[in-house]
Amino acid sequence: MLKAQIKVLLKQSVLDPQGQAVEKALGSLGYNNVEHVRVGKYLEVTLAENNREAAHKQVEEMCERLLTNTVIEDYTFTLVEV
Amino acid sequence: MLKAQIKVLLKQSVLDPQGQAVEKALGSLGYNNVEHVRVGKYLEVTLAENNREAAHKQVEEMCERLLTNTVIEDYTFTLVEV
Amino acid sequence: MKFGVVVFPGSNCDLDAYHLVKDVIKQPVDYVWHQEESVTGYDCIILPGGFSYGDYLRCGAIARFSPVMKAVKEFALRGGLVIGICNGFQVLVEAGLLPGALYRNTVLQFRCQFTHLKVENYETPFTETIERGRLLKIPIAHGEGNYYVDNETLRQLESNGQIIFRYATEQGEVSDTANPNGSVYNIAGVCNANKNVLGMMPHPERAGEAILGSEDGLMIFDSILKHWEGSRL
Amino acid sequence: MRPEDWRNMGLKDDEFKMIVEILGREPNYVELGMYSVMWSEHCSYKNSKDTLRTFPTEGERVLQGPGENAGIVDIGDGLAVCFKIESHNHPSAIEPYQGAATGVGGIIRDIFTMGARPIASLNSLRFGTLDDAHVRYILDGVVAGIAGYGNCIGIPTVAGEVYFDPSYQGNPLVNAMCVGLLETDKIKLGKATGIGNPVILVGARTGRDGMHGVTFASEELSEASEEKRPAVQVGDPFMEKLLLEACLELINNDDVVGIQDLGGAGLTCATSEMASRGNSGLEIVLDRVPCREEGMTPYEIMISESQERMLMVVTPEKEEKVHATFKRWGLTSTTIGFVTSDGILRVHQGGKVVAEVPAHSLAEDAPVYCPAYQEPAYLQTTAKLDLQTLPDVEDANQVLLQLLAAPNIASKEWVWQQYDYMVRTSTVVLPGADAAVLRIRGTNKGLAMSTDCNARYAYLDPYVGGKIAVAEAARNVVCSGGEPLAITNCLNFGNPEEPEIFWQFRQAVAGMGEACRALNTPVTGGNVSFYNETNGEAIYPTPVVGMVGLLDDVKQHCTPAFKAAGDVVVLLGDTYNELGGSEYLAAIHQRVQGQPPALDMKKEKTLQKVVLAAIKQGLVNSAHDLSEGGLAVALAECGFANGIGATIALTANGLRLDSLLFGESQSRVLISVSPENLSTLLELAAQNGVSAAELGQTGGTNMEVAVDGLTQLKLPLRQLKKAWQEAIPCAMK
Ligand SMILES: Nc1ncnc2c1ncn2[C@@H]1O[C@H](COP(=O)(O)OP(=O)(O)O)[C@@H](O)[C@H]1O
Ligand SMILES: [Mg+2]
Repeated sequence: MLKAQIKVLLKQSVLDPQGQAVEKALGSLGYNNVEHVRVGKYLEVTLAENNREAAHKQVEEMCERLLTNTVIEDYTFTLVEV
Repeated sequence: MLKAQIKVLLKQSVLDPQGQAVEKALGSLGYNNVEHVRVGKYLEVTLAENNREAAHKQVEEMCERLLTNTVIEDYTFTLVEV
Repeated sequence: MKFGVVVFPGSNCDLDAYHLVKDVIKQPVDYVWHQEESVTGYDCIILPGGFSYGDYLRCGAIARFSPVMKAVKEFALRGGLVIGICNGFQVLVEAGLLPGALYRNTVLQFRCQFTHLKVENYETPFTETIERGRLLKIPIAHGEGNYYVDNETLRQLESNGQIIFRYATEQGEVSDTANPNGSVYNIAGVCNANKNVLGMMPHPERAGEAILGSEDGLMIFDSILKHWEGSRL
Repeated sequence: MRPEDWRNMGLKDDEFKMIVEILGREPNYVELGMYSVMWSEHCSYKNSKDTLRTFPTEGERVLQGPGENAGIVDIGDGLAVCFKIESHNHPSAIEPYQGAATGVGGIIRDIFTMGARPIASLNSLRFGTLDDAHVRYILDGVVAGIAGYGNCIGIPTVAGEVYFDPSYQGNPLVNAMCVGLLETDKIKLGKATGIGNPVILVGARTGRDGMHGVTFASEELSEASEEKRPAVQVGDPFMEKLLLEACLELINNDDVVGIQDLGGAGLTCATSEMASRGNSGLEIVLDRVPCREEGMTPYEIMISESQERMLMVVTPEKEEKVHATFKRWGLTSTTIGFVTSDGILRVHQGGKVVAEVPAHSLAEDAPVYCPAYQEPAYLQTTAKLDLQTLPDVEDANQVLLQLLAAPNIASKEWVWQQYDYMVRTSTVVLPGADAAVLRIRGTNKGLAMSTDCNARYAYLDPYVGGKIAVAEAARNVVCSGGEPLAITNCLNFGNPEEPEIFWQFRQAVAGMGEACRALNTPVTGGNVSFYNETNGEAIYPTPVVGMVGLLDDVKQHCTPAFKAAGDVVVLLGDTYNELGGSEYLAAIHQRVQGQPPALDMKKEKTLQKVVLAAIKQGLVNSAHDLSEGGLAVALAECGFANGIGATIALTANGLRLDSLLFGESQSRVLISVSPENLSTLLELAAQNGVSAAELGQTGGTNMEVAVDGLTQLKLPLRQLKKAWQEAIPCAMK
């Protein structure tokens, strides 16, 4: 089986209010070296599939169709064996 | 500078309704090989800090204090240079 | 009895709590700005509902670090009465003043509706005058009111009488169908071991006038008043 | 400049020529961009302006009519109500959550810009049919987005409507309305006056999102729309809550000269409109605009539609105080320029003038078009409905169950239970009634509000459809005990450059105008959304009406729910053999045909007068307007809330059974009264020439209807309610 670890973030040009809020909060907690924060989604999808290539294609498709909205979000993923 | 890539998931013992919903949705889209889905948060925190050890300690602290709620969430992170 | 209603950036039920105290139960009340460092002079602190700091990251997670929360914590430790409603409950949980955690409703949607609450402990400052067996009709409005504690903590809460309200049907049955958000054990409100800090997801301040559909929320405030009067004797 | 340059920005060749004439030279790229957004249909109303002029916009209560950010109506005692509706259709089609959320954010800004405290939100939604997974995805996202924004900012979402029809499959409609309250002496306008006064920009940083959103809204959706993706933005309701509180604080302290939100066309629109209204000019320095991304060009900064930003003009003495107030609210504000006397909007960056154009020409001088119009060919076909060929109802029980489960009639609780409709503890009549009612704190008064439009009627006859939309909204307000005051409207249509579409538009506006005149409810503002088409197919013409009414005593509000057993059920108004355009015809016979029900405004007016008088005199225990699904559906709905059934006896008087039970004849209201009040009510009706038929009695747990002595309908209320309540949740599972 393969597990896709999918990271989803808002596109660079899109406002990330959550990231901003966390950035500000970390600053006011005294972490003055925090340059930038972004907040997104993390998904783990486990597939009964051993072929990495097939899995890769499928995860890509699932991301495009359901897991993300590519209008505002970008995603990356890695596959790990489980 | 170092960027912490932080993955946050609900603890195994805590029900993950979002993961369940996505699992079901993928199933009904015809992805029958999806075994399990979990949905969590992904954060990127960029630090003006080059010492990996110091950064590691700081990120851990930030996670415990603010970024996660350890009553229900687990987290892992990696540091990458930027 | 003097009330303080804390205002975080993003609080939006501050007005409602203020209105209830001032115009319905007719007690002195002030807004307390989140940057205040002291809450001395108040007899009861209300942490109102809303979306403090947008509820970004997690509900209540950022608000707990505001200066006023340090003061509220000290106030609570000295035995002061604190009631956190909805977002206020979330802040109290994040601040460690109450056990457990609140997260996404299992229905994955925001829910605004009337609920019926069964009172589990009448021996608290918040419930002592409530007629035994009386269900309270009080509305909820939240997306993250799913209360979680692990089994061990749940047992402790139970044996300490810290579980105050549970969601029930109109007939008083505590069941899955009555559970609007997936909370463990249908929990709608809990208090600390000392019983002076209450957190609840339902909004008693929205159930204080007949024209709004229920006056049952007043029972909680009546208890608070009576308790305070009693404690002064 | 090459023709592609202006054409790519949506400007026509003639329009480019006009710009050259105005400037006496060719515009540079920044200036061209500014004209293109300001002269888009969305900002300039160039196709609709002429038609909209026919709306009645004046009345003794109107304090602010169309032209400002929102309309304002006097409600006495020094108070006024401010309201407006706006569309966010195209963004919602592409990113339903954020599209709908930012739509809500935008209309809320329009309200507090006027100095009003927003007290309620409403929404009017149209989707394709629920058997389509993509439609369900859009519905789910839109509702969550409206909830996400409104709940967070703490403004109750109290009413609205949702319809489903294949014509909206690729082009959903998301119209958001906001209602605010203010003191009449605190009205603020979007005017830049006072030479030398500083101009302050506050709120979110400016980013590259939402570039050319207004041109996007002024085009048909197509595959290529996907490419224009950054036109969708992410909203930040938390930021808006802070802006709202800070701005209202400043306005209440009289610290503001003029104020305007940044919406469509961003900084360009706000600066040029404020200067134009103030007969002044503005000088602004883009280097001072806080940006989210590095290296943003003047073009990008001037047309960015980043949300949650406001522009205000203050006096120099107040400048520091204003910045301090924003700081206390955790907001960033910057003085970006000042007011001038020369009427020119002059934009600087890096020490250079990057744009220099007459403000008025951007805001007001867009060309006005009078598109060609022509009666649509489809009306020839749809008009032909021969009732002779339509089999009458055989099993009324079955039909009623089916109708109650039809998504257009079924309970919309799935939608509104996601909205916080109680925050601010002033909602007296909750969603699920004919109109929502809110109390006005500190007074005995209340406000009733509703949005309405039956687009199927408008499709079959835009004139009558427009008229009915106004009449129904007013009827809903009246049934709740409110006296209709005024309307706002959102006119959703296809491509106005198509003569048949423009004909629909003109007819609908004319019909609405007639109804508004008759009911004395002027139009105080609104919004036009054209180009609602996918791949050449237009939506039904959908002229949505948002109406606000006043209750002198909020305790006198009324709801549709039967209150007690033993009350007498009375139907006010007349029923005809009218099935054209009905939900019955569509849901049971799969036909969208015929003429919509006729509407006689004189009859409508007297009916409303009688209902309102009866409610005010405390004669009635419930009132419900008859709409989709007719009498049978209305009876069931009246029973649901308190689980009280009714036993009804009707006489057919030569009417078909389907018309009698499910027809949608206009100007009808179902009432329940205590037996002791019956005669007074009947007298009141008779005096005014309104027909009143005693239909039967409330009570029991069944809904039972006999026609000419024969039982036609008999079902447990519980069973009916289940069908009605579960239809949408089941479809959405
Ligand atoms: N999108 C919505 N948001 C809030 N409330 C809604 C929405 N859609 C419908 N409702 C509420 O559901 C009830 C029934 O709506 P509708 O069938 O359109 O009523 P009517 O036919 O009387 O106009 C109304 O109270 C309305 O406000
Ligand atoms: Mg309607």
